[in-house]
Amino acid sequence: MSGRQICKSFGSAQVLFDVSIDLHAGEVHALLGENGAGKSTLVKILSGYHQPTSGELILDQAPVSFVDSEVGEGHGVILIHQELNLAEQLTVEENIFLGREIKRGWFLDKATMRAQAQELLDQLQCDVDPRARIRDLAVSDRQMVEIAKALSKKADILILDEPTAVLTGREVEILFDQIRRLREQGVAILYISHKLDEIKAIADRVTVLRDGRHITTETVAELEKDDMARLMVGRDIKQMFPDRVPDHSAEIVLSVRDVSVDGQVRDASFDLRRGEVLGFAGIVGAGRTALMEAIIGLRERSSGRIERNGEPVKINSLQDAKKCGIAYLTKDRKGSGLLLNMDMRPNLTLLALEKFGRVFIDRKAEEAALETAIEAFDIRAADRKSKVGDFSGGNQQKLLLAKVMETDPDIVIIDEPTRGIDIGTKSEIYHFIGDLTDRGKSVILLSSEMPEMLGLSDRIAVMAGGRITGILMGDGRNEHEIMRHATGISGKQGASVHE
Amino acid sequence: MSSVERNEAPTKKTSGGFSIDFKALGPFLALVGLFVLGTAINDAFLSGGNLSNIFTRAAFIGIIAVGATFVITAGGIDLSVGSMAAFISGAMIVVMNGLVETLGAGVETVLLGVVLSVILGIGAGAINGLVSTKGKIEAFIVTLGTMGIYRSLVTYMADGGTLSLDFDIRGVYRPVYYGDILGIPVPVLVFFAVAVAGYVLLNMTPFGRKCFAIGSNEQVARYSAIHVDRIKTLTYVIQGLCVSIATIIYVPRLGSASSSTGVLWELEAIAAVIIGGTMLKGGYGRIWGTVVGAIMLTTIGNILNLTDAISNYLNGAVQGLIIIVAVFLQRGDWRRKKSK
Amino acid sequence: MSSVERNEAPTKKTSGGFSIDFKALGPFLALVGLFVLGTAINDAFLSGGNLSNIFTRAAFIGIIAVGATFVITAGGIDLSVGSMAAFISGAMIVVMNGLVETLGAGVETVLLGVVLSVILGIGAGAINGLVSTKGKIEAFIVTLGTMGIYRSLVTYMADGGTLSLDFDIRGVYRPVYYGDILGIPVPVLVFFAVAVAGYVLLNMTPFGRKCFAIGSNEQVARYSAIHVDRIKTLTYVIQGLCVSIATIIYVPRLGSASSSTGVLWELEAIAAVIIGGTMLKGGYGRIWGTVVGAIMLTTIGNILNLTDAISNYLNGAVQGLIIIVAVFLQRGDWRRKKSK
Amino acid sequence: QEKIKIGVSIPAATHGWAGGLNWHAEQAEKRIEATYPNIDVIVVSANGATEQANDLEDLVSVQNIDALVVLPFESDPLTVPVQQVKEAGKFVTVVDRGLSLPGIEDVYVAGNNPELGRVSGEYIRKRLDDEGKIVILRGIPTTVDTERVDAFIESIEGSNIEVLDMKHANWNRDDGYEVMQDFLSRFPQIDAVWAQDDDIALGVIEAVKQADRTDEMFIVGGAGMKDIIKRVMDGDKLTPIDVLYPPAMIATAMELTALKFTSSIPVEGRYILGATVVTQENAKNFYFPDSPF
Ligand SMILES: Nc1ncnc2c1ncn2[C@@H]1O[C@H](COP(=O)(O)OP(=O)(O)OP(=O)(O)O)[C@@H](O)[C@H]1O
Ligand SMILES: Nc1ncnc2c1ncn2[C@@H]1O[C@H](COP(=O)(O)OP(=O)(O)OP(=O)(O)O)[C@@H](O)[C@H]1O
Ligand SMILES: [Mg+2]
Ligand SMILES: [Mg+2]
Repeated sequence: MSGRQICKSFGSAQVLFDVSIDLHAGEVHALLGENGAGKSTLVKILSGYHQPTSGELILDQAPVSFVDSEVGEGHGVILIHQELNLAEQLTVEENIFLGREIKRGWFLDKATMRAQAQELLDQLQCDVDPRARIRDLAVSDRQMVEIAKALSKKADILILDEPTAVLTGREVEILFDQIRRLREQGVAILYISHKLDEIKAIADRVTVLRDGRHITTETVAELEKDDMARLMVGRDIKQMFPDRVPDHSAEIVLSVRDVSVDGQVRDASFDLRRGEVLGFAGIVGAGRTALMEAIIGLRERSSGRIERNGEPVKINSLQDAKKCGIAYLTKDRKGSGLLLNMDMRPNLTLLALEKFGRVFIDRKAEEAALETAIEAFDIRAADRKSKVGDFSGGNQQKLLLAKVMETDPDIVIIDEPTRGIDIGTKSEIYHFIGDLTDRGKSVILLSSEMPEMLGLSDRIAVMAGGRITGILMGDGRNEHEIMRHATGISGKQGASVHE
Repeated sequence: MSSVERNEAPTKKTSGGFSIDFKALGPFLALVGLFVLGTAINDAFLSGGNLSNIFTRAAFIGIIAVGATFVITAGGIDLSVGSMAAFISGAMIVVMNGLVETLGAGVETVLLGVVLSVILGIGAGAINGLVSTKGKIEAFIVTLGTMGIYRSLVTYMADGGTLSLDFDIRGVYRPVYYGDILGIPVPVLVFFAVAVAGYVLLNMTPFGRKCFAIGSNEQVARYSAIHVDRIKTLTYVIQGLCVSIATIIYVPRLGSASSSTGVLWELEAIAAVIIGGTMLKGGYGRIWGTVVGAIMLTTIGNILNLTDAISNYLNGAVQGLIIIVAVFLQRGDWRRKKSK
Repeated sequence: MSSVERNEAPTKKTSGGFSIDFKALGPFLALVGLFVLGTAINDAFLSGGNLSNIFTRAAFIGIIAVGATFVITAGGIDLSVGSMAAFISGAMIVVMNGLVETLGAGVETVLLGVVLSVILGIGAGAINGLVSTKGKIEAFIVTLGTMGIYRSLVTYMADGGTLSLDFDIRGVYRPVYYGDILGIPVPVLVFFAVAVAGYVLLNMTPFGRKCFAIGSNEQVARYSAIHVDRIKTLTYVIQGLCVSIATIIYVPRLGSASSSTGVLWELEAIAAVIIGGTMLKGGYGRIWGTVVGAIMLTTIGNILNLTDAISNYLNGAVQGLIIIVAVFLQRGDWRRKKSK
Repeated sequence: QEKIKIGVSIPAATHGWAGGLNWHAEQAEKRIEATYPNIDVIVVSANGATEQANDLEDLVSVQNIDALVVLPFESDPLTVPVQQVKEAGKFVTVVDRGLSLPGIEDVYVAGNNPELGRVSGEYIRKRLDDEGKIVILRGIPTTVDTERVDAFIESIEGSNIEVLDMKHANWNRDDGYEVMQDFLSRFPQIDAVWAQDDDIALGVIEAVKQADRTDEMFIVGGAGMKDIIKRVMDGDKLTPIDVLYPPAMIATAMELTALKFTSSIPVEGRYILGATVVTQENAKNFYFPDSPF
């Protein structure tokens, strides 16, 4: 399949300029580009979700036109969306077969569907119950369901838009196995990711987009990661991580004692020091998010105490947490982070609304804040008035970060900060976190990305099965130790460890 | 409204086979509560005659509410059902009266009336569905409009008065309401059949699955190659069909139609649906809940007739209170709180 | 309903300063269309007296609808407003009549009546809000229940009949409805003031912003440190306050309240809100649209009274048709289609 | 010995006249139960024909009544349900709106809707000297309304009285007020208003006052609401007369029915209440300040 001279405009904003791309059977083709470069838009056009403003699609040497995604799928072009595309009220199996239910006579063949769903999930080594509702699942599980759904369709061309943004290492490996299997079967695969390692590992060729323009298409073997980054960003990336000199004697600004959440977290205790980045590692479902949400009052604690600067504090709601100078950045930017049907301004100021006037909202101040945030976080939107839901994934993430920082917190809990962020911006965010701690703020970092965890954290707490199994510092902070603790091989079971 | 959404959330704790799904049982428990109340107030409540009355009455609203479950599950709303019922009744009566002269007051006449009713119901539903989907107008506005239109039409047909079914036809048609099979009144059987059909359609066919998907997230449904407009329109058609069925058993009961027929039935039907646990925002529907909801509403009315302890003027207040309390109890949140 | 969601989507074409926001202008254009129709039908339509009648009448529903805009924007619904209005009117009349004996028929009596009205409005709103948020019961059910309760209470107070305001007080109170300032009737001024206050509150304060946030995604609102339950309850309180204000200008009009006061006002108020472009699902509200929606509804009724071209029985049909067409035209989708 | 149960089924108090009906029913209940200890009266009210049919079923099956007094919401739909009560062996008294089939009821206490229309029409015709312009405000589009209006039109036939227009005001004050406002903006000359109902009439009065056209016209209502009777009694020019359609007829019917079980007087047949014209002279006979209606 090829796309030829594809242009796309939304309203007056043109986001793709004469982009051409060729996909070959049995090849993994990577698509690379900064946030907002137009990757998602391009693949949506290739699969029929959007219509190109000009340009044509060619499939097996013949021009085709996909009036909608149904036609695209009919031609074997399957897209896994960057933004999860599942009906939340429906169950896993219902979503997998949505729109193509297996029937026996007039009725749904539920047994077969369940069996097949189970089979697909097993294939992905994903242990969610096919009967579970999507809204009860963790984001990574949702992504696996999305992948299962795509695999259940017969694809000649499979397009994956940042499938690994929400996955952990093990799941990525499973996904890669599946991709390799499909490649061997002669499926053409178009793969989008901001993780250059992955592209090195899986892709045969790579196309780079920048500002909606095709920059180059090359064989992956001939490119180093740095080259890719440079092609993407158009300049050299400075040092990825900030230099950090951990001070393990700074005063304790937050201490958490014996916090439990029914069924999710047990007796978690840790301390956070001024100017520190405390990482939280663990496999999916280890309870990191649950613990953090319990600390800031979003989840009910069944027990536990919290002290701020040595004083016990009552935090029973997010409002309390905010008063204590604690802010939280959710990893579910669509479900709990942003109002997708609104534009940037109300989203940016929602958490810190009182800053913009108690009686009336000062729009000028809001605009100014937006200006600053766009600058500081390099948010790129074609149109400032467009709805946040239309933003590219990375730009949504940046906006969410900006939103949380509007409260000017002393302690920031960041859950997966760079999910879906391009490498250039990622480094900016890392330096931003570095600046924060230099200014005496403290950061709790929850991340599934090992380099990020190791590159940023002064200490790393590892959780497994709802407990903190160890807190690693100094040379102890390495991938091996983390994995040992995360899988429960190492570290004290039951007792929480703190220095 | 949204509070429910959260209540749906907790996944059933898979603690063996002993856990009871209170959520699904809720409406039944509330209904049992009402029955206990009824019996306490008056022994006659549990008499076969009274129970049969309750279920027979619940049939009207119940059948309409089964249709409403589809509409609401798919994220729509239909305010026109009451007027639609009046209009269809009126049209049936006019046509059957007209046919008496040529066909005589026989079964054929009644059958033709029934066929007409079905055609009108499907047509009226299709109009609601098509205008709202193709015209891209909110269902609330469209059905508010057609509510006025259908009601006016029946008033016009009746010339401001009452349309009255020929008394000879009434004799033939009568068993459809007053008859019974093996002691079970025909309307109850029809209600049961409609509920079963509705259950099967909503829970066991691709169509029902698509209704859930559309109500849950229209965009996702569209991306899943679901013809959103077509399915939505079909839910209104089903609603129309249900109204038509309800009308078919309604006409022989009172044998007339006027501008006051079916007033506020839409509210009752929607209430039955919501009481039954379907979400007003769409995405989750439960036919059995709806059935129980309809029976609950009818039972409350019946209980109020069992006693004259309460001033007639306060009927509405007692009814309102019971509805709120019953829904509160069946939602089962109090149980969770207590157990802490 | 959801079709609107998509209609909101297109961002204003930023093709220079000349682009007109048809979306926001829509209701106004539809209203202008109605006025042209009215003038064509009867010259008397544009007479000062008639226009003043229209706006004065629109004031009741309009003021209530301003409150409903808040409730609906925050994702709720209030079906109880009509009964609430009847109940508050009744209570005001009873209390003012009672006060005549001690205080005489003076301004104080009226003022106390007004104070009572405000207290009752806020209280009734708070009940709706608290029961639905704390009890985690759908607003639809709660307000359906309180609708019955308030209506029963007024029927009970009036002993099934009509409560009539003391004639001496009427004299004192009369100007609140019949008076005018610089030729503009007092109710119109009050309506205008309420609309401006509502606009400011909804669009320019943190509270309004929070209503939008809750209506568009309750979860996001919760994660943005918003007291969701408190804000939602407050929207019902505002609704109650608006009902109370509407009641305060309603009572001096006919000086009476009965069980038939305010029947179906809830439907009219919600219709005004939706016609005005607010989304029934929540997340987007527009006070000016609501104001125009209320005026449109009143104007349709007025136009129908100005002509005898249409059979009275078909009034409802014409009304329904006009509403659908007006909303269709103002949504402006036809314009987009044409331009393709 | 078991008490004798009389069930009374009436429309709910959704407009003024029905409110009066409910009040009188309740008063009669108290009176009868106080006078005859062995009689139990049960009053139920319904919001529509279907609901009333339900009520009738409940009165028979749960309350096990001996006699029924019913004021049908509408004649036609309730014919069969009342017939069933009769077939269950109960004594049946029908009030106001006659059933569509003859011979079901034992007693019929009839208000007379056509008579109300006719009397009103004749008065207006006489008062205007067969010449003038009038407007009509109708009730809720039902048989009651249609009968009244048809009889009214018939009674002014042959005169030069022009009916400018008629609109439905749904037996509601607010609607009466608004419809009249619009009539006033439309028609520069109106000599008389037939409101056919006192609730509507009250709305009309306010609208006419507001337009400052009180000297131009007069208003004829109907039913006998105390506010209007008071005005008639006080000689208000705007409301020179009222035509009675007393909701108290329910009490009459209930008492007649009670009599059936407490005396040996034969109680059956038709009792037709006339549509009495209330004038300033006789108004005090019909003025009950304590009634809510
Ligand atoms: N429906 C839409 N309406 C308006 N603008 C849109 C729409 N969809 C995308 N855009 C704009 O098009 C541009 C490209 O977006 P796209 O989602 O293709 O970026 P991307 O390369 O996938 O970025 P990311 O890596 O962040 O996912 C962005 O500026 C975005 O705001
Ligand atoms: N809303 C919810 N209802 C029920 N169970 C939940 C809910 N949210 C999370 N869980 C469960 O609680 C456990 C802890 O989840 P949590 O999201 O805290 O894990 P985590 O370690 O933060 O995972 P991740 O690596 O994805 O961030 C998991 O088993 C998860 O499935
Ligand atoms: Mg993207
Ligand atoms: Mg988590």
